Amino acid sequence: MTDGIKRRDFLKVLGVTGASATLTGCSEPERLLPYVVAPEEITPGVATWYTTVCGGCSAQCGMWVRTREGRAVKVEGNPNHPVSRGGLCSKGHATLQHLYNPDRFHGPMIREGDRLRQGTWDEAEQLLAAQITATGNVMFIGGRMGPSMSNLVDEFVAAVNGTRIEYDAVSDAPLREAARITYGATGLPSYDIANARLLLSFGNDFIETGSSPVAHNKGLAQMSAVDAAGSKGRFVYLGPRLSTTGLNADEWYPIRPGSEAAVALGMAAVIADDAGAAGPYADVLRAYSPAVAAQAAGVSEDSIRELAERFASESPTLAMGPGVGGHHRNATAANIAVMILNHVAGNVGRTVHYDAAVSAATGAYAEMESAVSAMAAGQVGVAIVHGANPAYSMPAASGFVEAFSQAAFKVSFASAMDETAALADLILPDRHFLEAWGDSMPRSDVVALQQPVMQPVPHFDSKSAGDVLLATSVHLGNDFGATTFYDFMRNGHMEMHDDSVGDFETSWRLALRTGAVEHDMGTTAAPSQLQAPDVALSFDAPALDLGGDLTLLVHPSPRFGGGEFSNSPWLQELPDPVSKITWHSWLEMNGTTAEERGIREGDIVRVTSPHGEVEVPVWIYPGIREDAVALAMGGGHTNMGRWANGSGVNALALLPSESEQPSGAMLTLATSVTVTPTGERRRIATIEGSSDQHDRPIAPAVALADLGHVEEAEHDEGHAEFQELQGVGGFVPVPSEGGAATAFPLEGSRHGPYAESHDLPRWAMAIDLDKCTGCSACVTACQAENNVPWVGEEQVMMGRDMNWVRIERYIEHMDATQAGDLDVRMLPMICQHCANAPCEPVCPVFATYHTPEGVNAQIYNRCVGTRYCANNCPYKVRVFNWYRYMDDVPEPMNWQWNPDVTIRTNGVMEKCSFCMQRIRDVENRAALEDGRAINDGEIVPACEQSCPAEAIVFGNIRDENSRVSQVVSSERTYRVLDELLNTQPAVHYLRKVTFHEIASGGHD
Amino acid sequence: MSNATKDPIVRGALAHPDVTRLDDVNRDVLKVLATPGKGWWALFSLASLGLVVFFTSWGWQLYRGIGVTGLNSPVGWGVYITTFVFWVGIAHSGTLISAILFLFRAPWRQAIYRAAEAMTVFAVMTAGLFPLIHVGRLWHAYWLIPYPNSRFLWPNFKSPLVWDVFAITTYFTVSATFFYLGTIPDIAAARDRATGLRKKLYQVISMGWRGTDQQWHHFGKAYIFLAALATPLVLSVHSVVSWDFAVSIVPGWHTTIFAPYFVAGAIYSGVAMVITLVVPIRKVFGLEAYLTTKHFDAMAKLCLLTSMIVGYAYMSEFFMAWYSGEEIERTAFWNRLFGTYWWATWIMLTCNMFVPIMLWFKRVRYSIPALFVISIFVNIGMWFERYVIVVTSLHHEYEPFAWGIYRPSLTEMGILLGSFCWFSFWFLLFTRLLPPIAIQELKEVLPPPMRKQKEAHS
Amino acid sequence: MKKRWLIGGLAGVFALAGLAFVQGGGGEGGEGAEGAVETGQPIAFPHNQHAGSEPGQNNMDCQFCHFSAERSVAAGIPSVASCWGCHVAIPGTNHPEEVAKIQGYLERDEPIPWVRIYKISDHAHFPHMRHVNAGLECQECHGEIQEMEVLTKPDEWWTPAKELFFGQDPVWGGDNMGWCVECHRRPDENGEQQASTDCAVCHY
Amino acid sequence: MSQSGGLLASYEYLDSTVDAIEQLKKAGFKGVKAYSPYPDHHIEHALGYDQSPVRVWTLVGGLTGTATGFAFTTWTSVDWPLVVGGKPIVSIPAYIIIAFELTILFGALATLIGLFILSRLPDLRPAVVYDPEFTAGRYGVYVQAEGGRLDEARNILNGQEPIELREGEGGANV
Repeated sequence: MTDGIKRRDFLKVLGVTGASATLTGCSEPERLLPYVVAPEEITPGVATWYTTVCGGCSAQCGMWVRTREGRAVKVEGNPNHPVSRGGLCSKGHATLQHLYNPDRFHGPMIREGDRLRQGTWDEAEQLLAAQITATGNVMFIGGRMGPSMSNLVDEFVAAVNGTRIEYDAVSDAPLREAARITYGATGLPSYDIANARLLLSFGNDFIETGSSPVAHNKGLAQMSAVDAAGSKGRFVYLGPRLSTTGLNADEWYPIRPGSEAAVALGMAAVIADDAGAAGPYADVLRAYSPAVAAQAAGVSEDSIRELAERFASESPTLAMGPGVGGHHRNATAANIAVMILNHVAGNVGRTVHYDAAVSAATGAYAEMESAVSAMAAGQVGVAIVHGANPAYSMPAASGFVEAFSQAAFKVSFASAMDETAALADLILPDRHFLEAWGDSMPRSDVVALQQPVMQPVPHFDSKSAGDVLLATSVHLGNDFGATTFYDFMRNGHMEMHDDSVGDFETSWRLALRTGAVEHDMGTTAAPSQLQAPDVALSFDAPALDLGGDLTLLVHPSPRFGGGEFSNSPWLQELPDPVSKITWHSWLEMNGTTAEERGIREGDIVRVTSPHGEVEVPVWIYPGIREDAVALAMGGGHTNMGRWANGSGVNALALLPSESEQPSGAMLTLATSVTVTPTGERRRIATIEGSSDQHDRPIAPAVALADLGHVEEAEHDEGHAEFQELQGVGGFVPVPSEGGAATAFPLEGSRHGPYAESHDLPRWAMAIDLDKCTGCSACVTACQAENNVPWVGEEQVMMGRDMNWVRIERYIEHMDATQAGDLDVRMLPMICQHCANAPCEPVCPVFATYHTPEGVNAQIYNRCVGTRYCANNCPYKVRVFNWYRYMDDVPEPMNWQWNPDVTIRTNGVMEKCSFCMQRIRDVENRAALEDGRAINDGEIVPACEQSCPAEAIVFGNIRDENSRVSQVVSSERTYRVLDELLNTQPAVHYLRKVTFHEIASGGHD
Repeated sequence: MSNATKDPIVRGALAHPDVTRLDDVNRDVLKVLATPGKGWWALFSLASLGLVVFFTSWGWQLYRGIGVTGLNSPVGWGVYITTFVFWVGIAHSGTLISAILFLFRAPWRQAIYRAAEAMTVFAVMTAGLFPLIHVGRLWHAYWLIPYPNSRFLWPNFKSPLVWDVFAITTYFTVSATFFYLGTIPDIAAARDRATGLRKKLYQVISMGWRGTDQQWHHFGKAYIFLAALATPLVLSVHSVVSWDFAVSIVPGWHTTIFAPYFVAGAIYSGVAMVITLVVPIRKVFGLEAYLTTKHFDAMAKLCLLTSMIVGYAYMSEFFMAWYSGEEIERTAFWNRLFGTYWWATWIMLTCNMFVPIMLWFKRVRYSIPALFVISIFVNIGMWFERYVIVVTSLHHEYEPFAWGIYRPSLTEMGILLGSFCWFSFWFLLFTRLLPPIAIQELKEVLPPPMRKQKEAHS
Repeated sequence: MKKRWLIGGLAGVFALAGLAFVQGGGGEGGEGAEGAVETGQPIAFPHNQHAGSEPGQNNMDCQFCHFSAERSVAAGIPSVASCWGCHVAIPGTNHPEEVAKIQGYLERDEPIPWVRIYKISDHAHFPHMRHVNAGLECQECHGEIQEMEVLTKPDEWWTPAKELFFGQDPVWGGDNMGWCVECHRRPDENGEQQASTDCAVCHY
Repeated sequence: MSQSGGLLASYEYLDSTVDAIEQLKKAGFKGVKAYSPYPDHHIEHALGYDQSPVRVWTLVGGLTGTATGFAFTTWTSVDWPLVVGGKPIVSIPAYIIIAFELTILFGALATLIGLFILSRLPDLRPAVVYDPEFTAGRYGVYVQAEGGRLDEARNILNGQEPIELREGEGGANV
């Protein structure tokens, strides 16, 4: 190991700061375990931060890791990363749970008969080398990996003259192929969403999957924010089903599955005065018109024509082609059609860039198909699988499992058991990316370094795949000029380094500190002309395998991606941003469709396609076309881990094993299905009570037209119910003064420690609902930061989910039958820290009260558990520990616990604390620095830190210059239920801004 | 306050031919304390069995955590609080009949007040358990009691739950005192008839009461003052309990009508429970001479009155919800009638408003079986009233997205059932150990033996 | 009847007392004050020998070993290496065999499993640096450590009762909120209470 | 005090009891004591009782309760002031309830104690001058007389045809 790591010697055992606090007192003597050799970087009780790269998905966002006593306890977005620019998604946060996943292998596993025994690394590597020399015919099936690792694998495979297969379950192959065909570009186009004034997504779920969800999420938020000129970008979603991305659209065109190409071309035809603008695709363009498109898509011709006109006029605009969820038999063509649309609208080089290629998910499914046939034919001696789980992520129809078992010797680099590793003869558990060196190239001009932030978790004797390959090569007598992967990688970068920009060591250190460096690659001139297709393309609606009357839409789950994230209880319990369902799978079906078939929500139905069938409960969703049903990937694991196994169903069981041509991507939209009730029912494990606001001022919106005179609009409509009250002589609640800071300390509280509280800050938060996309990153971030337990499917069904953040999704307007306005309100509901908190006076023991700093504090150890506070909380943000949930957390997953936050025990109420531990931490630091004042923005709660949309701002609202005061001074500011209850919350919301008029009350 | 010249009717309808001499009363009442019959043992063992269920369920809950209930968010209160309020309600008529009717000199009180008071004491004992069963951390429940501690911490006297602690403990202490005081002379009477261990026991409990003029003198006064204190207490306690809800902001709880409404309901359920209890006692111990149809008639009328008050309260709640014009309030009450828990609401309305209409008919009021059945209906109805108030209000609150459903668990049911057994356990013991009818007060209303009259006759 | 209430009441009181006692952690009575063996410490470490100011004692500063007290919430336990840093030269006069143990741990590359004496409840956060920088002497909370050969808790028969009613005495490695509050409330020179008694300052 | 002695007469009839007492009183006997199975105001009247001092106990107890209620709640609130729900540290309306409950509680307990003290309860010594029938149907009159006047007392008591007349040592436990 390099000294780079040795200096970070590892705390042998937990305990210096009484690692994770619990309320339950233990009686046998507690041991204090000092370091043997103290690492100078670590001060007990003080967090150490490291920069690295998230290895969760192909986006490879920049990451900051907070370590305490040598344990990684929290991951956060790295604002300095050129691509992700801060923020982190739920999956990224959950990678911590994969690091401490108790189901990881405890060492290299060697198959003996039908069982695996643990061996030593030397033994394992010898065995691998021996097998390679003996049987030969090496096939290396590798998932996404960094450039250095990729090079190493290439060299390794070359040295043993084997074959390498690149495979990633969810890949944007059609998009990349389209880019290659039309512009000869390598990699994916990069989008400048923020600057688009009209954004069209043809079924592209860019804030959930795709090249860079976090960056795209941020872009979407910036685009849809109202700018100084009082205008905001408009987002139109065209697709059969509303994904999380779709829910953020201003308009929804519920077009028929597979009709994207037709619509895009139809629009292009309108825009391009003469078809010639489409260059080699001119004749294609001539073939299409709004009429044709309307016919294909099932939406009105006028709406398409009108959209096309806007797309041309409101430039710069941007259109994005179908993503993984829309990989049908003509997906590449569809993407090309969209590129043509962008082209004729003149967006290329403005909002779409083909020069700074985004290196995204690589693998083409087609390669896997050939691999399968090769294995089936017995042409493969040693099959090595790295970073992929084809046994799960390929449709059962592909016959991978059978073929794989044909290989003479099967090797897996999986760090924890998965369906593929279960078949392997040799398992070489890889390091988690937080334990290992690596690099990434999220964009062709960006190199980011992934450095280990801690010693490997001692429970697991893992070794980084790179080191294993190098060690094996030594056995094989090959030399790649390095003995450790770290050296190999460093050498690579040294070669790549051009010394004109300064010496390597400095830039290396810089890269390590900031996480990434941007190289000016002297970008090749942007290809501006469309090139003639070198393959046959069909822009027609794709053919579907006839299995029934409903089209099956299979899409990656926002929580589990393609299923590689499924073994994380955080993600399992994270309510799906669309359905708000946890743990299990569900079939999305339109209400009308369900009614026709006499199906009610919660009915378990049998979904049958020509390729297989699954049984899954139905969830009624107005956001899907009546002729389609949708099923998310990621469920139905059989051999992955304690949390993934048996949870939900695997949607791929219904899909054909077929690749889209020419891109070779796996088809996700390929078949129709029949849906028949089984007669059984189940309770849906959802956190949703009602998706209707019932005319309550919870998530109001304001029409763009009303901006500038919202107050009047309020007066006309907002207080309608109060006028009604006055009419009947009812009691009129005190309307709270606008967003501004309320008087604090409150009347009567000027006493004792509260006397000086006007010198103290008043902590407050502002949440911009116009930016919030409901991606739910904050939920997981909060859970990770505050030791919030997960409770399991049963408990969620009983209504006992514990998350401190509940993202409420209110559906105001959603019509799957025709193109039109879409209005969905996302509202992150956390403790509102009311100045007049209803929960406080009812507590018999002062377990909850108001601090002089205006925080509604919950003193866990004082709580007796009467639950009156929760009853009296109008926002229902208080959650109760019904059992000793945290006692069930297995070693070493409890290593992730935040030592600064008390672990709550059985019978205690808890809720959002505004990340009190972070406030105290900053206060302590400020005090150490000769009592300096705390700077604005120095205290950042977990939710704000992780929010890709930057919708959350926290600070001292008594300081009029603080960011929060600035934001709150907006005319859009309101406080939930405040005008009804006069609770005077410290959490201020900014109304969502809609293009359409808002009906009465400003909030329905 | 005896009255030598009362005519039989005024004398609490004590006109039974067999009861002429003072010591007849001793004879009739004290025979109750004789060795129990099969029926009593059957009931007693049943109750004891129920106690096992009760404590097993509670133990299980303590072992596993409060999660064994069906409670959740948003419904943080359920069967336990419902039952708590129910028993507090039951506890009311005892002291009401005893104290208030005593002050108003209601002639029909003497025969039933002892049983009623016993019921009160045991009902409070039962009710008092429920907050303990309900809290998440029983082992910290003592923090609600203000006691000097090393943390310098005190309870929050602004919290209705602390008011409860004071109200319930006070009510228990005062009712118990009142009950005990009234029994002293009768225990003495029992003592003078008993032998052996029982005699010693009674001697101790009766504190060596002799019935001297001095004792009677202070006794009478003390009794009046206690009654005078107990009366406002009765009215206050259930008001305080009602404020547990009314002080909150939960739609369906936050109502000014709650205090009177709860007090009326309490008396209603209490009187019903007295009927339920007294009917079997009367039968089993053959006390027809003392518990005459006139008593039942009077109690039935009280039921009828309170049922009308309660019914009025229901109606006005619905009306106000509509009249307020506040959407949230309206939804809450609409949901009560036609929402998920419609059945509970309709059970409540039927049992508490419609069934008692029969009490308008004299024939019903004078038919003891009919009263018995009706009283049971009322008991059920009143339990559901509390269930409706607690659960339906909570499960649909302000935040529609957080609406939820509550399904009571088996454990909760076990504890609910057990609470009735716990109550019956004590009550059965009472019928064995203490004179269930106030001997000395019955004597007060008997015509005192007069030599002159006798001579006049002879 | 009265008797029954009496018994019931007493039972209740005892039950609560018991619970409070258990909760208060009153159960953890330390061992006797004689020698290190009773405390179960792996090495008989004499604080007085190191920090004591008597002749023949070394009068070391607490923070020489408890290095992070002034910059971290945790005071810090010296690493085995840092012990050996001195003891490699100082074999120890009184108990060389104890000193020798250090080398053993160092060579075996394992931490010394000290028994923890000073333990504040996990639900209370005590930032050492704030108190050290406020000018508090370690002794104000930890007692006259430099005079103790062995750190122990008192275990008189009445200790549990005392701890139940008056809380444990931090000087003895106890954990007493009253103790903290009393000091936080103490008025400073201009009569203001010298530290916040806001619950959320320590409990979060 | 060998001369003195006590006489205990049991009567079946109320009026004879009352007459006996009145005559004894008229004859100026001190320490006349009556037994009855229930409180009878004729007897009380004959013995010339007026208001019982129990009420003082009740009043004082009640007032103490009120004072305690307000003082205690206020003091505890100020002792460690915590703001809840934006309400004043000292919220009198809430404390009224505590004060009320304590009024009742203290009042009741004081009354009970007062009663016990005034009527010499509990008194578990074996009763010498007592007839179990007193708790059933009979009335009793006990009078203590100096030796000289014993006969006079006896005559008066006999004059009302007692069921039984017992004579005992004076100062016997009554």
